[in-house]
Amino acid sequence: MSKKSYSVAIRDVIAEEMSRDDRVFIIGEDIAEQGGIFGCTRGLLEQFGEERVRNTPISEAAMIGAGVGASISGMRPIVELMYMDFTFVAMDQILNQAAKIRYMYGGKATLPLVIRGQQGVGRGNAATHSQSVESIFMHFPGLKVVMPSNPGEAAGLLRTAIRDDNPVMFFEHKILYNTQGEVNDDPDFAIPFGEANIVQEGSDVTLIATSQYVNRCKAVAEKLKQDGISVELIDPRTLVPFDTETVIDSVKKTGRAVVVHEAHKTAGPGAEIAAMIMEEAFNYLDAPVLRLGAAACPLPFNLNLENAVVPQEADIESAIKKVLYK
Amino acid sequence: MSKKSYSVAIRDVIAEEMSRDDRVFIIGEDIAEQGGIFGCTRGLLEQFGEERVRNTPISEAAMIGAGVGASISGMRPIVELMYMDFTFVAMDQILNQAAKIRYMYGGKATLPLVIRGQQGVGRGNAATHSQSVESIFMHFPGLKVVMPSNPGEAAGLLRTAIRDDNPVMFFEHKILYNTQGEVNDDPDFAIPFGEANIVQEGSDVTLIATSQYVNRCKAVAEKLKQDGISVELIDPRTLVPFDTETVIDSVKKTGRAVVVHEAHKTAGPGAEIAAMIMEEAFNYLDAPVLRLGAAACPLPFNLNLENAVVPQEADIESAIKKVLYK
Amino acid sequence: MDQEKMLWIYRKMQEIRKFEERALLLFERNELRGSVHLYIGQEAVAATVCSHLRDTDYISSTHRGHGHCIAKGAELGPALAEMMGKATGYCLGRGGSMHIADVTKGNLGANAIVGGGVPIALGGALANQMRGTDDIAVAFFGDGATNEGIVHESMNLASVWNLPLIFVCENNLYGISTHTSQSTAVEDISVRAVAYDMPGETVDGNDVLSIDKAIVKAIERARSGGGPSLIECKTYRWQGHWTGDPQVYRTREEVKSWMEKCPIKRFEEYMVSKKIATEDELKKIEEEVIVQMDAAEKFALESPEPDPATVMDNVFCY
Amino acid sequence: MDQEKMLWIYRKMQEIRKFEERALLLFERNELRGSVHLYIGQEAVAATVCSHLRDTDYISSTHRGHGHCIAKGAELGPALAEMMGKATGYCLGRGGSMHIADVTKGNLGANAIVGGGVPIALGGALANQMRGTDDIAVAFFGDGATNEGIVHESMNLASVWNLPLIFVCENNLYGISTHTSQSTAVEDISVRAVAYDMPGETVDGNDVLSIDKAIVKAIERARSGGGPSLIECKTYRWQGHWTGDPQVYRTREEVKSWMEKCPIKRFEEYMVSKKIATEDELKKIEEEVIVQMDAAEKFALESPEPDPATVMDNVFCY
Ligand SMILES: Cc1ncc(C[n+]2csc(CCOP(=O)(O)OP(=O)(O)O)c2C)c(N)n1
Ligand SMILES: Cc1ncc(C[n+]2csc(CCOP(=O)(O)OP(=O)(O)O)c2C)c(N)n1
Ligand SMILES: [Mg+2]
Ligand SMILES: [Mg+2]
Repeated sequence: MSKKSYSVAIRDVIAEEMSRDDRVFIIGEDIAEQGGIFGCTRGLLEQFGEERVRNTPISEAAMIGAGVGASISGMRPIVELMYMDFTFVAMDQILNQAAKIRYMYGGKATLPLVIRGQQGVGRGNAATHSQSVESIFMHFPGLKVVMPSNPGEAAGLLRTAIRDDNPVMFFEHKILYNTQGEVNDDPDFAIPFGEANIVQEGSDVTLIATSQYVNRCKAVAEKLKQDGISVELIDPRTLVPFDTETVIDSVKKTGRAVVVHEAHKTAGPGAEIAAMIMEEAFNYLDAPVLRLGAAACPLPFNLNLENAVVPQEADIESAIKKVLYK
Repeated sequence: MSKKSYSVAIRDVIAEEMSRDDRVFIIGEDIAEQGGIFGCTRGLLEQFGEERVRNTPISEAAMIGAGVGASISGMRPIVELMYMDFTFVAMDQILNQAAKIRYMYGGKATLPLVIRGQQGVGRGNAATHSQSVESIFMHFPGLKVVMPSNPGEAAGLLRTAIRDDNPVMFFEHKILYNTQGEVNDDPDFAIPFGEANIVQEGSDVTLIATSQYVNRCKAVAEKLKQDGISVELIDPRTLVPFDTETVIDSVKKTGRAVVVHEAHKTAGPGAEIAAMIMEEAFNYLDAPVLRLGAAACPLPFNLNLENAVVPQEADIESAIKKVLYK
Repeated sequence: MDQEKMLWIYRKMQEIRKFEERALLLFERNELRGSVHLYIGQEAVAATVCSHLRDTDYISSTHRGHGHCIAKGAELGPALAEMMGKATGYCLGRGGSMHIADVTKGNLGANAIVGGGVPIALGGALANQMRGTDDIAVAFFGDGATNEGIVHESMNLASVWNLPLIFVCENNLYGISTHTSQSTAVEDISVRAVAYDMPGETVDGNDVLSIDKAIVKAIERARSGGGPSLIECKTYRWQGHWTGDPQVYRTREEVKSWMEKCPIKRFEEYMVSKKIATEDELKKIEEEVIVQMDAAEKFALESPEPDPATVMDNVFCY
Repeated sequence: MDQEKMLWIYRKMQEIRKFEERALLLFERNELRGSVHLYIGQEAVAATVCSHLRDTDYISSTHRGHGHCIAKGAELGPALAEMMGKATGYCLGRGGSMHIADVTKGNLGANAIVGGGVPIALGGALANQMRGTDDIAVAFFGDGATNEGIVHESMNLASVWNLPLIFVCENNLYGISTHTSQSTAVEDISVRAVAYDMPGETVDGNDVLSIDKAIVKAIERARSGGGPSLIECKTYRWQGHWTGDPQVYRTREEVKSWMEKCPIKRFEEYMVSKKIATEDELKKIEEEVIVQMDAAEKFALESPEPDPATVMDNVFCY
């Protein structure tokens, strides 16, 4: 185990996988000399050269398209998007090409492609640079969707992503990059997709959170312990595939659930999770599953406004109390 | 009242609104001489000339961007997309520009823009030309989302869309174009957004359906009547704004609900509707709200396979029986 | 060009022509459904370009992709079966006409999104460049596609990375009903090559020899590390945009005048006049192709539909 | 150019320079947050171009948009307040530096999406064309933006529709850390105009007079129904891409050499040498601007934060 930041954990796995398999390479904006705007490719140029660490023009659609093409031609590309908000300018290549090709081709192609980058609030980037966009990729079939919440899992999940023969959307969070954590040094350490992490066991309520909200929910759970409320905190880690079993088992035990994420609440991941819980565990529910997500409002620049839009610890706490009728 | 097809109803409203307000104009691919691939602009070129009925290059992103720019500059553009699947090549202009500008500009702009076109299965167009993509636009705030299910409502809702000062995503369905229906001739006939239509009253179960599924559900409801099951069929008509009240009132009465749409089930509109019903009417529910939508699979070309992916009448029937524990 | 290559090109053109004519018939007989975009009239482009390609060279294609598919080595039976949604089709009936692919033969796929296939060929070229072989890639696209941003991004990127990629634009004068003069700021699309510092050339797309000259040059350049090129082939589609197009946008005379420029007939006449083949020899090839096409049709018609129980297969691969 | 216009341009350049310097200071003092992209070094472009525009002419701008905003008529106080997220800002604190707009003055907005603003100016040009006035629009964008497909689509569409639109590319040699030679297939971006059959010209973007000559020509063309033009202004940003950029990609010498080509100093020298203004007169303008800037800073600092209770306002307008 080594203590590393989230960004270094990501960088190291990219480097290890590039060393291990020379079909793996990375393209992105400002990833070479600059090492990526968030430092996730720092040093890779020196280690692997500009053939395999490729700065690109500002052409996200062509970048993803190049990744798709190289991938079905036998390579294993990683495409870094500087902000996952920029998936919007490359959406067709992601949803119509990357996601569908294997199926449309009757399974006669593999498409190992990782599209990774950061998203979310916390740096005052306002409406077009602060979004959490994972819902789109959860909705349209054919993409795996990963949301690591700490350095160790970022490493383990990214390794799985790079070794997967399917396209993977890998959502980092900008405010997690500097967080520190233990990372397994085993060069084959990989966390399988579709296995939720029970961050903390509990008996009163199931709290399901993704990305930075896993950490924020930990704090809430800690606080509620003092009020005698026992929270079971689950991080699904991957939204596709989704570990239904772990969540349902937990809800069957607690009878209550709250889902928290940063994506907009309306038709967000929480809608799917809540509806699914109702379908699978209706008779166990003592209260409606509640959802917390960003309000139906573009993310404002002003920090106080931003905080008013995305869920805060107090909101999580009161949602939990609400399902406990406290 | 006149009997018209869905496509003629749409065409006529465009013509009427263009006559009424010379800021209204339309751009799109093959909308001039050709009158649109689905005939929704037939005759408009002759009536209004090529200044206001503008054929475009195959440049959807620039088309939408032009619409956004013209709109905040005082015009009232309609952009026809040949297939709503092509929103994917123009996604940034829709989600980052059209949807957010009024908010980001502190309310100091209006953005009257209708983006309309058809979507859905039924013509063997396969994975990239058969999708139902409304979920994306329901999730990201700032767009109104309209899904007319018959000629009369297409007319009334389109008029509201054109007169609205906000961007509206107007989703027609390819297999509805030839369906006939009564259309109100009043040149000011408009159906307000956010008012669901109770297509048929009933007492045993609330069935919520959109677009072509409204018609398919009518048939199912008819059939179930013979089994003594009374279905209340609700067409929300607009997903944003959503008429929560009508739906919740119905569920409070029936205690059961099924949601049916053509979009993928996972994280689709039904997820939001089901989760919302649970939040607002938990204590009234006698069964979990069930959702029917396309399976988590790209839409296959083969017709039998396509039918295996999207909900069929038999699926709707059995979902209804399931929530009735029959 | 040697005789063998010429005969290969001729045969491929005949295969494409007969395939498309048969597809049209089947469509009219309701054996085929969906959007079917026929390549009749443009055969010289696919056949000539692909005559220089190896299985390890990649192509990406378009909604009007049957010609490219056949020229790149597809068998007629499974190709037709795919268009009929049969289990024996190239994509097991999942893709249909607009999404046929045959990756083992280097065909990275038709593409129903205008311009959508272009960066995919770019990715193929990138893979070949990185593997250090002299294999290349070709992106086929239409005149209409040149106004999609993705095509521009791909041309710039191919040039900046000096990729072994050839952009082959088939300018058939229309994108559906829209004449290029209504959609495209320049008359010769090859002019756009200047914007990417690559060679650009416009050739008669109905003339095998003109196409050949241009493609040979571009391929040499690409295989030797010289980077990308743009070739514009001026041609014409004889049929409507798709089967069922009312064609309000053009006159019968215009269509007729282009039918008189039939690329197959023209090449036939050239070969006979140059004594590369006799009329009889060419007739024989045509007849062989018809036999082949009959077998393909039989194969496709008799093939089973896919089993709905398998519908969820291959969403992900393992 | 007459004296009055020159003095206007000079004053605007000073306003922009002082505004940006103050913004940097405030950022360093933590009064400002978010992504702040400074325009220092490029002032001649915005000031000269906008000196020819009316309130009814539209512009669209970029992430590096303060200069365009001020040149198009924004007041310094509300502009700075917006960057501080204050309730008195142009966008009530919702937009911030990257999304400032002032539609009443014809500024259709900064745009945080590279290339994203270009079709919006096109829409403005379209509105003006359809209304039959001789009002026009200008799309500002960077060298990096020219590789986004949307810019290409917009240029083609503007040409096909013969819109009164001027594409002003500020080529400051870098898109973040990436030198144009690494990202852009051509050295002179103006060459790309050929692909859209419009005039293209490259000018010294640090020289008011060169820019002026080119923009006057383009504006005349646009106002008289002649259609779009592309002007590339070669210039340089003195600061990092954003406040806090480590600038590993360029040398101090390079930066210094460009600072020696300061557009303001150059114009100053020109005006003094041509006796258009004395040094003292120009010094006086600079001092007036400083006073104005002090007031703007005070206004912004003292302005209230927006009320969180209003956060949901204006998602839709009624
Ligand atoms: C992104 C996108 N926009 C529009 C369409 C609809 N469409 C299909 S083919 C076509 C015309 C394409 O013209 P061109 O590229 O010249 O090819 P051609 O059909 O002439 O072979 C259009 C507009 C599409 N499939 N994808
Ligand atoms: C679509 C998109 N891709 C990437 C970015 C990140 N980004 C912001 S500014 C910038 C560089 C832009 O370069 P250029 O157009 O030359 O403008 P400059 O910053 O030099 O003024 C990049 C890559 C973005 N904002 N939007
Ligand atoms: Mg064409
Ligand atoms: Mg730049």
